[in-house]
Amino acid sequence: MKGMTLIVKKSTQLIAGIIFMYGIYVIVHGHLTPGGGFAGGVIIAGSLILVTLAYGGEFLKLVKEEAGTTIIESMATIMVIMIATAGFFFGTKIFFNNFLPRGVVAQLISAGVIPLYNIFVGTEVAASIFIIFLSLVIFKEESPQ
Amino acid sequence: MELSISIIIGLMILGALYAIHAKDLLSSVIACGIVGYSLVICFLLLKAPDLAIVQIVVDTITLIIMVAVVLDSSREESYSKLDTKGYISAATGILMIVVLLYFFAISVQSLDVLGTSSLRMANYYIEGAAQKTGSANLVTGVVFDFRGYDTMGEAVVLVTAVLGVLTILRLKGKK
Amino acid sequence: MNPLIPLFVIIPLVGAFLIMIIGRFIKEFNKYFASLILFSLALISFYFLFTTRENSFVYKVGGWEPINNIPIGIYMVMDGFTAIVVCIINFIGFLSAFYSISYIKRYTSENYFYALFCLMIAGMNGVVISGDIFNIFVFLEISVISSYALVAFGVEKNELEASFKYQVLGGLASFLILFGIGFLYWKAKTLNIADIKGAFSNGYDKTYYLFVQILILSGFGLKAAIIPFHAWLPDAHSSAPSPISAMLSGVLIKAVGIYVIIRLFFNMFYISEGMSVLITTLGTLSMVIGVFLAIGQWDIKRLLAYHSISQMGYVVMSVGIGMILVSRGVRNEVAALAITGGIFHLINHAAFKGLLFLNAGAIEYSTGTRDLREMGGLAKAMPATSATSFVASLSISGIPPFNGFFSKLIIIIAAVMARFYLLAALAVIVSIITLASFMKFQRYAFYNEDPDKKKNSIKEVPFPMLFSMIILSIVCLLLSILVFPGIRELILTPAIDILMDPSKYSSQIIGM
Amino acid sequence: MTAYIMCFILFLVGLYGVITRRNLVKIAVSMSIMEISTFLFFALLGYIDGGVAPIVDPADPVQTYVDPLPQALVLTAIVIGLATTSMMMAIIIRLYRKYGTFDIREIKNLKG
Repeated sequence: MKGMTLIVKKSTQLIAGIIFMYGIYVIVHGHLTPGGGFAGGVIIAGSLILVTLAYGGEFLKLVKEEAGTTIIESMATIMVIMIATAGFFFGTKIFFNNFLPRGVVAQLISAGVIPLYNIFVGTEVAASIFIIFLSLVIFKEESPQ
Repeated sequence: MELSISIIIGLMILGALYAIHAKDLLSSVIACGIVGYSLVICFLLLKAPDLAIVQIVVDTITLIIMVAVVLDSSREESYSKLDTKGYISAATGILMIVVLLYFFAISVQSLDVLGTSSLRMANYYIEGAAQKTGSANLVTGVVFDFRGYDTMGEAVVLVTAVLGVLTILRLKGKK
Repeated sequence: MNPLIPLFVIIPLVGAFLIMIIGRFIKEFNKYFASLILFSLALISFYFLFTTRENSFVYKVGGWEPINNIPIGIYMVMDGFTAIVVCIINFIGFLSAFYSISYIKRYTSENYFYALFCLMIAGMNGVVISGDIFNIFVFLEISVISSYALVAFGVEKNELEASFKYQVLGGLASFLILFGIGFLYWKAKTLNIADIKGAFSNGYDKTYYLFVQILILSGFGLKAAIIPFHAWLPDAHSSAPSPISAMLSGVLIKAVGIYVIIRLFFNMFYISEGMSVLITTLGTLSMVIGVFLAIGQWDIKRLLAYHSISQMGYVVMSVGIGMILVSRGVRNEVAALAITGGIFHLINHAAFKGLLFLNAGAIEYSTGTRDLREMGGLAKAMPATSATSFVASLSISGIPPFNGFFSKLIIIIAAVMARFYLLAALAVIVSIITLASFMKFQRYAFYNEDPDKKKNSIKEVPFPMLFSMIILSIVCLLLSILVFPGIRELILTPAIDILMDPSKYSSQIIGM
Repeated sequence: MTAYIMCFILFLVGLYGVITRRNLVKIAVSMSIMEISTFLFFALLGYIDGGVAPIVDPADPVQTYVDPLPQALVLTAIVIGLATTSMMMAIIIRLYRKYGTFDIREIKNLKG
C-alpha cells in the first residue's frame, strides 16, 4: 500500500500524536468528563488508521501488525471478563460487582472498578477497529483485480 | 427545542432520500455520512455529549470503510428499468411503510411529548448514582456499573465482528 | 442467587478468547478444548434441568437490589422453561462441536471456526437466561453476528450471497427489535421483563400496545423464520457447513426466535385475542407452506431447511392455540396441553433436525454431493449413517415408537379439544406429506441401487462424526419417554406453569 | 410529537431503501440510515425539558438531569451498528472482487 504525498505525511506527523494522546485522555477521564472506553478507543483507532493511510506500509508489515493486534485485542477482552468475574471473589461475591473503594466523586481515582473497565474496553475497541481496517486493506492488496 | 430538532431531522430525511437515489455510489456514501454527522448535532441539542463524541468518530470510521470499498469500483450504479419483480417489491415496501406510519401516528398520541418523559428505573440511577458508582459521569456509571453486563456483551459483539471480518476476508475457504 | 448461572456465559466467552490466543501456537488445541467446554456446559445445564423444578433462580448481576420494588440492575432468570432450552443449546452444541472435529478438516483456519462457535453458544445462552429485554438484544447480536460469519465460512459464491441476504434480513430484524424496545421504554420506563408487565398493569392504549407487539413479533419472527420472514433460511442453512446448519436449524431459530417470542408474549405482554389468532395463523401458514416448498427440493440441505420451517410452524401453531385459550380464559387444561405439545415438539425437533443435518454432512463428507439424484445405494457403503438417518426420518414424520409421533399427537389432540378442527386436519395432512418427502429422501439417498454408479470408493465417516450421530439417534428414542406422566411432571410441567400464570414469573422476580 | 414522527419517517426511508434497492452499497447505506434513526429515537426518548447533560458537578449538585439510561443503550447500540456495518462491508467488497458488480440480480445469475 503506497503512502500519500509529503504534505499529508508532514501533517500526520503533527496531529497523529495529538489525536492519540487525546484518545488516552478521553479513556482515562471516562468517569469524569463525557466520553469513556468506547469513545477513547475509537479515537485511538482513528489516529492509527490515519498513520497507516498516510504512510502506507509494505504488505508483510501490515500482516504482522494485524496478527499482533489480534493478540492484544483478545488479551484486553479477557481482562474485561476477568475484572467482571473478579467480582465473584471480592466485594459481595456477585458477577459484575464494583469491589474497589469508590473514593471522592469528582477526583481522578474515584469510581472503583470503572476506570479499569474504561482502559481495557478502550484498548479492546481500538484494537478491534484497527484490525477491521487492516484486514480490509490487506484483502484489497492481495486479492486479484 | 422541538422546532430545531424537527428542522434538523427534516434535513436528515432529505439527505437520506438523496443517499438512496444518488446515481454515483461515492456521493451516496458521502450523503450517508452527512446524515450521520447531523445526528451528532441532534445529540448535542438533546444534551447527550457522550453520544456525540462516540457518534462523530464512529461515523468517520464507517465513512472510511465505505469509501475504501466504493473507491476502487466503477462508481456508477448500473441503472436498469424496474422489472416486474422490482415493482412488486416497491409496492410491498410502500404498503408496509404506509401501514407502519399510520399505526405509529395513532399510538404516539397517547404517549408523553418530547421533553416531558417521567422516570421510573432511571430515578435511582440519578438519585444516588454519584455515591453508588462513584463516577461523576452518570452515563458511564450506568454503562459500566449498573448495566456492566451489557457492556461486556457489547465488547464481545465487537470481537465477534472482528472474527467475522477475518473469516470472510480470508482468501481460500476450503482445502 | 446461586452462582452457577453466570457460568453459562463466562465459560464459552473465556473459552473463545483462549482458543483465539492459544490455538495460534498449538494446532490441535482448539478442537478438543471447544468440545470440552461445551461438554462441561451440557453437564451444568443437566444439573439445572433437574434442580429448577418449581422455583426459579434469579441472579441480580452486579448485586443491585431493587429499590422500593423496582429492579435496577440486569437480572438473570433460570426457571423451568429456561432450563429446557439451555439443555437443548448446550447438548446439541457439544455434539456438533464433537462432530466437526473431523468435518472441519475440509475447511481452512479452524481457529476462527471454533472461536465463533463458542461465541455463538455464549450468545444463545446469554439470550435464554437474561431477564432484561435490552440484554436479550445484545446477546442476540453476538449469536447472530457469529452465525453470519459461520454461514459464510467456506468463502464461495453461494455462501457469500446467502450470508449477505441473511445479514440484511437479520439487521432489519435487529432494528425492528430496537425500535420495539424503544417503544416499550417510552411508556414502561423500565427494561426488566417482569417490571414491564407491572408497569402496564394499570391500563394502556390499545393501538400503542398492538403496534409494540407487532414490532417485537416481526423482529423475533424474522429470527425464527416464521412464514412471511422465512426468505433467508433455505439459503443460509444449505450453504453453511453441516454442523453449523445443524446448530442453526436445530437450536438458533429456537433459542433466539421461538423461545423469546413465547417468553415475551406470555411473561411480558397481556395476551390479546387478536394477537394470538395472528400468531396461530402465522404458525399454520408456515407449517403448510414449508412442507409444500420442501417437496420439490433435490438438494438434501434445502429440503431439510424447508422442513425446519414447517416443523417450527407446528410449534408456533400449538403455542398460538394455547395463547388463544389463555386470552379467552376458558379451558385452561387444554391450553396447558397445547403449550406442552408445543414445547415438547421444540425439544424433539432440535434432536431429529440436528441429526438429519449431521447425516447430510456425513453424506456430503464421503460422497461429495448433496443432490439426491446423484446418490444411490449408500445403505451398504455407510451402514451407520443410513441407520441413524432412518431413525431421524421416522421420528420427524411421526412414526409411533419415535419422539416425533408423541409431540405431534399431543398437538393434534389439543387442537381437537380446543375445537380447532381445521388446524388438527392440517397438522395430520402436513405430517403425512412430511412422511412422503422423507421416504423419497431415504429411497434416493440410501436404497435404490444404480449399477453404473461407483460405490466402492465411498467409505464410512470417521469416529467423531459417527459418535455424535449415534448419540443423537439414541436421544431421539429416549425423548419419547417424556410423554409418560412420571417424567413429564419432572421436566415439562414446570415450564408450563411458569408460562400459564404469569403472576408466578413476576412474583418470583420482583416479589410483586 | 413532530420530532418523533419525523424520526420514524427517517426509519421508513431506510426501510424503503433496503427493500427496493438492487445495489449492494445502496442497501448498506440504507441499513446505516435505519440505524441512525433508531439512535435518534432513543436520544429523543431520554430528553427532559430544562435538563442538563448527566455529569454530576459536586459544586452545585441539585439539578434536573437528562435521563442517562437511553444514552447508555445508544452507546451500546452504536458499537453494535459499527460491528454489523463492517461485517456487511467485508462481504460487499468480497462479492465485488469476485464478480465485478454491485448489483444483486447480476450476482444471482452469474454461475460459479
